[in-house]
Amino acid sequence: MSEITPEVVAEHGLNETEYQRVLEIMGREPNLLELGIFSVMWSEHCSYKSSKKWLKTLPTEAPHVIEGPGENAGVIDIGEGLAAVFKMESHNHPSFIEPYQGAATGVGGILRDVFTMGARPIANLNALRFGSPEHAKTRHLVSGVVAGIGGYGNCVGVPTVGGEVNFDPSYNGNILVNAMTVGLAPADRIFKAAAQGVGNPVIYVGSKTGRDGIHGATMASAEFDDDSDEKRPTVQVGDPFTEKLLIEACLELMETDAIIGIQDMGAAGLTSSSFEMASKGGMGVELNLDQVPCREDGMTPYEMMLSESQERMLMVLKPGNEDMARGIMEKWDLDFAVIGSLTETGRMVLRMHGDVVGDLPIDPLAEASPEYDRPWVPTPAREELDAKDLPVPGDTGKVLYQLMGSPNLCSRRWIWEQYDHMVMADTQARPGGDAAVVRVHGTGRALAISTDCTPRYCVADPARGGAQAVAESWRNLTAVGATPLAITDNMNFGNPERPEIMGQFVGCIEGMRAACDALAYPVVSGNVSLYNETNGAAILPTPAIGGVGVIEDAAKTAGIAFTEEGADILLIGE
Amino acid sequence: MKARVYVTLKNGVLDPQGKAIEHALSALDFQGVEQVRQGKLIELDLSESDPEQARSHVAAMCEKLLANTVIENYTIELAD
Amino acid sequence: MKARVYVTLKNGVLDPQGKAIEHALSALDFQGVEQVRQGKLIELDLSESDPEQARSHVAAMCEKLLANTVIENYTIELAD
Amino acid sequence: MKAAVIVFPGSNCDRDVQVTLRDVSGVEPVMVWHKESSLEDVDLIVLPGGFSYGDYLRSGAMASKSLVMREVVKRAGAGVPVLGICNGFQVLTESGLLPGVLMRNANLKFVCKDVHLKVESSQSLFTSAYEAGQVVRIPVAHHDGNYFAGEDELDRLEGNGQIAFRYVQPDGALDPDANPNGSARNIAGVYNERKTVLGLMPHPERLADPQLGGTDGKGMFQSLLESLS
Ligand SMILES: Nc1ncnc2c1ncn2[C@@H]1O[C@H](COP(=O)(O)OP(=O)(O)O)[C@@H](O)[C@H]1O
Repeated sequence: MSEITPEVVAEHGLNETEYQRVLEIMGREPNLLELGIFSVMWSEHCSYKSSKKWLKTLPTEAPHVIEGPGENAGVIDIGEGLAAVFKMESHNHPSFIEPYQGAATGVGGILRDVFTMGARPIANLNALRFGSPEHAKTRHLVSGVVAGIGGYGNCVGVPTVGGEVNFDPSYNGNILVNAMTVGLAPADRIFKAAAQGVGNPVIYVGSKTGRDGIHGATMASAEFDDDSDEKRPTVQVGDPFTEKLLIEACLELMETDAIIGIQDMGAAGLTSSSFEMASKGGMGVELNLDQVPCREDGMTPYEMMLSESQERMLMVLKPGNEDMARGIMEKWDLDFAVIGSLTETGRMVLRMHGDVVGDLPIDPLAEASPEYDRPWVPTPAREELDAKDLPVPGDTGKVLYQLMGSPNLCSRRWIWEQYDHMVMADTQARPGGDAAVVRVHGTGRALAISTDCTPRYCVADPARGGAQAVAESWRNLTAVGATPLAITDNMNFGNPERPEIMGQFVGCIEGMRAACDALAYPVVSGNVSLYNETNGAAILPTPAIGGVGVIEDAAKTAGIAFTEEGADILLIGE
Repeated sequence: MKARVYVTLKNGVLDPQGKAIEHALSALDFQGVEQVRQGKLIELDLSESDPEQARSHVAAMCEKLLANTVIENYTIELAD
Repeated sequence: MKARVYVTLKNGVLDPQGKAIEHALSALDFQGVEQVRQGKLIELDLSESDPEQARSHVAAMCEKLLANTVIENYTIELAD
Repeated sequence: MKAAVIVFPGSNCDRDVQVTLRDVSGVEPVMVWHKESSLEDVDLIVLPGGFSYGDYLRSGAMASKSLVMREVVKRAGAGVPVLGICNGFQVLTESGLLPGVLMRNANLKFVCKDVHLKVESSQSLFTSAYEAGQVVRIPVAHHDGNYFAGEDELDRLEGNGQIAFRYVQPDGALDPDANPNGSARNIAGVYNERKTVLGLMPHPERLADPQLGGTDGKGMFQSLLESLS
């Protein structure tokens, strides 16, 4: 193992204070593998260190909430013994690097978050932001992202029923790709991550592990050879076909009584999944890395623990069920391996070739993850414009024409026609309306789903913009006849170490909280994406809201189309 | 002048197609196939007749369109 | 032993991918491209070490799966 | 009418067609896993839509080699009706039960939308509930639906009445704008010579329920029910 120099620490994204805490927790210098594990566990992405303080202020409870934030996805009761399981997640940076695969694997990741909990995914949505249409890269990014979302969702056979797209120059170097999945599960059979039972087997299923998306690692160590660049693509490639098999296999296994805990391997793969499972169950875990199914020869423990290969799951089974579970996985042509077992030590012990290659305490690492109260300044109020002071356009017909042709208002048909929005034969309201309506198979009910945010409002006045996004979501659901039940959010912002950006974040949260409280419309899951900046210029603050509502009688919904000649047209509201 | 461009996935990049073909071959009882990788072959008819010119021309096309250099490599072969 | 299989469309068979590339190249201002055809390159690692055996083995795979001989031709190249 | 729905790894419209078959016929179809080597006695075999084997290599290619397909080919030879929808159509051409191939859509994009189809003839097991020349609205959702066959083959298919459906305008006009994928002669579906095997790209099972916005697709299942019960 190579030496842990200050450079190596810095390349792992840990600052001095954080590294001091690592030393305290370990009681010794960590080796490279252990440092890598700290690095991913304490990354912004996994630890929410800048945002946690504020996320906690969002309302998360209501009588119909079965599971709020903290699990893989939020769960709400939708009646007739069923639950809707949903979440939104960003894949912004990868999609900028490689739009097709970045967007595709974003869809794959959010699908796994949902079926991990025992829910069959029934709808996908997305919230996309691109730079100015004139910008040299925009066309390439748009077509790649749309093709990637379609390529993955169409193949797994989950309809993409809605979404939103905005264009603004602030996204020129930082596009946003937020993907949302909604699934259905029996309300009393929700699967969670917590690992339980000393000695119980830890199981790996799905695709093999390759050297995909290993962070910071390329530079971090002299032990990687010269062609490491070539060997270590930072882009993960999605395999929707395997994901489809994984969905079916996991749901089949979930019908048995064999699973104690299950967790998908998302960002930070094996590391975060095993830590989370052990930490939630208050257990220790021992992994035998020789057993991890690998796609390439000679993979190091560091690579195995930090790989972001897609389409993989980790589970803890009740003992004695291994053969049955293996049978199901093999029927679906998936890898299955017992890679370890639970212990009572509260530590994670990693072995390879008989040696202990890593040994870390679980709770201190998970619980002592940094949490920051970052300085922030309120966004200065802008002057209010009075509509009366603006010039009245001469030819309103021409203005209307211009508006309808503008990038942010024109038809999105060219996008959603590339998505299979009808597979599963339950899409009652296709894209193009206020919210998608998807029937709850086997009942008379339907779910209404929409994604919303207007970033230019958020930049002008974060609190009102945040509130408006929630209110718009609510309106879109009620407009099709649904009772809005809960939301998921995806908070996309710039660098939180800048007080103005942190101020936007705090403002948007404040507005969302106010609106959620006023509407009894709680937040049950979400995701945060920070550092969306290029050369010090941040994106518009973009708190994307994904809303879910229920329609008790699916026969009674409304659409946006005028259906009858001579019908009255009414305007309601202020 | 004709050019053939071979576009292949970089080492270590997952190749779902290759993997599926591998499976299918073994299901069809073809034994002894250890790994399968799928790439593209693009054949171009060019009006250019100078090999050097043609090669640099085609390389530019690869960089710009034919290959996704984030995950793919390409090689160029010229004929006649 | 490694084998490379080139699968190309027969003459006269529509090639939407090749056509689209042709269009895209001209939209990108690459001139002098007269025709583009897209095919597949499939690389196989075989445990077989006898070239003759390997070739007939791979030919069988092509006939059975790798190529659709109604519309495609294939050629096989062996290495090491 | 007892139907078997073949399920390949990656099939994803298997349940959709199961629901429609059950609703129309009142009989629960049998779902058959691709690794099965035998099939019970059924009146109809359906190859559903989806992405069998991820559509890797060529869509439908790997599925066409699966164990169960040997039995399907045998049954088709014995005259058992076979319906292939979308990916099922691709499997049928790859297995040689239907002529032609389905290439990548001409604009290379996946397309999901309602299209209008002209029912070429009502003289088949699959279309007896429609009128000849009737225009129906049915969705497509595919990436590889661009039907190709040599000119001679196309002439022969036309001569034999083997063209089942063509993409047309809502008023029945046959023009290139009605064609969502570049198919030769706007072909959306073809029969084998005996008209016992049908493959089509559009998804009749997706518009067979008024709540989903239309019922034009139901006619195909009603035709089969009338012919096969
Ligand atoms: N990226 C996308 N994917 C799928 N559907 C989309 C996408 N963008 C927009 N749509 C659909 O187009 C319609 C109009 O979108 P939008 O203009 O954002 O709606 P709103 O009226 O809520 O502002 C909606 O039905 C939406 O679901």
